Amino acid sequence: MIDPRLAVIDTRLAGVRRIVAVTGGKGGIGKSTIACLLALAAADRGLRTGLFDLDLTSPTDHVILGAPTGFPDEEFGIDPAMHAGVGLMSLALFAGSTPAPLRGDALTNAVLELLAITRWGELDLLVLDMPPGLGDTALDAMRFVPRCEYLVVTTPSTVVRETVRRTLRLLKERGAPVLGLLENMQVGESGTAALAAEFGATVLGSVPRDDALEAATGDPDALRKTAAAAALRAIAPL
Amino acid sequence: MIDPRLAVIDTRLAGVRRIVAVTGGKGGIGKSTIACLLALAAADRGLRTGLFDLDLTSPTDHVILGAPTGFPDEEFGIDPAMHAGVGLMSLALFAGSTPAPLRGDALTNAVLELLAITRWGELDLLVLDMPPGLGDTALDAMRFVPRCEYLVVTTPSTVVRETVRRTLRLLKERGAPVLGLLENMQVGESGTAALAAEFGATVLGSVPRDDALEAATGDPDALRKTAAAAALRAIAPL
Amino acid sequence: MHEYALADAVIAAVRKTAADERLARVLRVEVRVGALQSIDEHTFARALDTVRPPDDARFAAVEFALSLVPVRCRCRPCGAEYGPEVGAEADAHGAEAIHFVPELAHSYLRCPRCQSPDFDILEGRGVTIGRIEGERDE
Amino acid sequence: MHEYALADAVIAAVRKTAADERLARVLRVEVRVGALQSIDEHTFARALDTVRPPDDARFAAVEFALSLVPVRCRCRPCGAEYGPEVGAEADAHGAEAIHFVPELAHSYLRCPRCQSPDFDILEGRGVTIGRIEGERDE
Ligand SMILES: Nc1ncnc2c1ncn2[C@@H]1O[C@H](COP(=O)(O)OP(=O)(O)O)[C@@H](O)[C@H]1O
Ligand SMILES: Nc1ncnc2c1ncn2[C@@H]1O[C@H](COP(=O)(O)OP(=O)(O)O)[C@@H](O)[C@H]1O
Ligand SMILES: [Mg+2]
Ligand SMILES: [Mg+2]
Ligand SMILES: [Mg+2]
Ligand SMILES: [Mg+2]
Ligand code: NI
Ligand code: NI
Ligand SMILES: [Zn+2]
Ligand SMILES: [Zn+2]
Repeated sequence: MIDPRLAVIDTRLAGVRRIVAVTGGKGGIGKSTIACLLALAAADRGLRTGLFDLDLTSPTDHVILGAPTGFPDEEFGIDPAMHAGVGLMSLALFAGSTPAPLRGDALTNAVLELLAITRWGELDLLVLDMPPGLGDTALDAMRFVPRCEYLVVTTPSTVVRETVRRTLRLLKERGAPVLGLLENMQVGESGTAALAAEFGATVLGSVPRDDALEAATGDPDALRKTAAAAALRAIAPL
Repeated sequence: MIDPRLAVIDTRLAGVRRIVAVTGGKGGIGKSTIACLLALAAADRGLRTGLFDLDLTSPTDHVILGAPTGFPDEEFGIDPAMHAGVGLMSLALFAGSTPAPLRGDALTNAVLELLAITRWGELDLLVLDMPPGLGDTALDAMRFVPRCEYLVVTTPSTVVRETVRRTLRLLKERGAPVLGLLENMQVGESGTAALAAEFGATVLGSVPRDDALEAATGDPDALRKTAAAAALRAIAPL
Repeated sequence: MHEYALADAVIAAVRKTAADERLARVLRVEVRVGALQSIDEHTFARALDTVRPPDDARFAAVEFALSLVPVRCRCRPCGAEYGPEVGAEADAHGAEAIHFVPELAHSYLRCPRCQSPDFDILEGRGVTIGRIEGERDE
Repeated sequence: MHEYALADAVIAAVRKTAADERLARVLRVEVRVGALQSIDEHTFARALDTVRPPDDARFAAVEFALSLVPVRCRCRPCGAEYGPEVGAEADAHGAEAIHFVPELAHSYLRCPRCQSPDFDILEGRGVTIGRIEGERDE
């Protein structure tokens, strides 16, 4: 029994120049926020940009960007939903806010299916928004998209650093390219520089804690105007 | 082929009066913080209390409580590690900060194994600290510990509410007992009351955003003295 | 018609096997279509014909033997084994969601005995390839 | 000696089967011990004897047929199938961690071909029960 999807992933991603996974291993550190701001920043620079929400049981990129859900266009595959200049793929396009309780095998199958049928076309940048944890999707990204580069988000919190360290150890062990650490919700001195040094990784810079993000949720133009977006634009590794 | 572990779970939990899962579906909303503060508050009231860190790939309860890692005592099973009056079980006791990349089946097997060999003994309260997402562990808790009551953490954030709603929908559909919603990191008006009303759930109350938690991480006595701990004690459903 | 993307994947996989096995001609390919995805067999056969590389002599005489695989699920909490009828059990939206991503069965289908969404899909999920028959030039 | 907890689980499962099947006497229980957990067979046999309910006549003559199941793993990224030797490949701490929770193999063992921690444990993980033989009073 051959799984035909495995044979076509590289073809589907052939037109994508660069793939960046926004990760960290921990929830609530702003991976999705940074992924969305990064995608917006790239699109604003004129880069053809895609965003793939891989937090399959808790997708939020459509909420952050204010993208309407609804079935994507289908013709020779499915097209990412264009919104605010970014092509979005998310399980929420299909299921809205209906819960999708998915065990590991189902996560892998859903990722494989979307990789096999999504027509990203020609892109300068595809951003993968990773779920928390070192589970099926983290392993599947390494397996199915080996050329993916990792932007590791962290925050100035001890428990966050403890968790991010696990992700960094795994990425380093597997030889996955780490673009660098991004300190989100920065509020002063922190252990991020030390954590980066521990793994020979770069600190890309900081995005401040910005309570204006909350009100800007769902509104790309408002998001673009936040201090967080400005800080990210200044350090985005594009 | 019979899995013997399934037959012994109820025996292992027979001496536990009450099981409360701290959940929410979203990462970074303070599930682990609330779970630890709840366990400390219960122990301080003289309740015999256990804490089971079910965020298997990103365990943090040992970091929050400052519990040393190291193999648990083994004799007719394994004993939770007593720390600050709370009996802790966590994969970190065995693996420290070594990453444990676990796919779904492995998560289920690890939970089953720990349920089968841990001797909780006589407890008034066992707190389950749930991982983010609606994945294997969320489903396994419903399957293996059906009498578990759910304390649902949320925060005043739109993306968090969107995610917590999925968890509430699933719990409600399955008829799982929801103790109520706890709004963490409260900073003023929010949509928590509306979310609770949507599911006929109680709002237990709020725990304020308390930046003193960071410095108290790893120190149970300092944790007990935070405003967050005081707020939780006032509303804890014990 | 996202079926073309799946047909395309089948062709890619067959080409890969043909290359790996150094086949001069691929004669017959068993393609199993899981009923969960509600893919119409005729549509899929046409899609396979459309995306087949027209100028690759190795595929000039290939026959795609399609078969529909019924869905078998097993419920984790109650152990029931059952074969859901997507068309009858999910609403139109749910059925279309499952058509695109079969795992959304966990959003729109339930165990008939205990109503749990926590089931394993044992068979009949999506498109897989069985035997590939061909000839080498020797 | 956390082996007693596992032995206890075996007894609980056998009692349950005996009750479900209305067995008057349980005569033979196949117990498969996965090599991954590095459980000593003699220790485990003794544990089974210790936790066996002494005043339950149904178990007076039971024989536990223990067998050790070798570990088989398959690597997801590279497909290699292999049988790790926990004692030789993990350090003492890792081996003990795996002894308690076999899934920690993903922390302490690696695919010998590509060094990935992303493998499935096909066989030889932990303790399972095979055939249970007994008699009814009829
Ligand atoms: N720099 C920031 N300042 C303030 N709030 C932030 C910042 N980054 C993210 N947040 C907020 O934190 C919460 C979690 O962010 P999210 O991007 O969903 O994290 P993750 O994807 O890592 O789970 C959201 O409410 C988000 O608006
Ligand atoms: N009430 C609060 N005020 C301020 N920070 C908090 C509060 N609750 C949690 N935090 C912080 O938020 C971060 C995430 O908390 P954590 O308990 O790990 O969340 P989860 O378990 O949901 O992922 C930690 O740095 C924690 O100290
Ligand atoms: Mg996210
Ligand atoms: Mg269309
Ligand atoms: Mg947590
Ligand atoms: Mg001891
Ligand atoms: Ni279609
Ligand atoms: Ni032992
Ligand atoms: Zn069922
Ligand atoms: Zn390998």
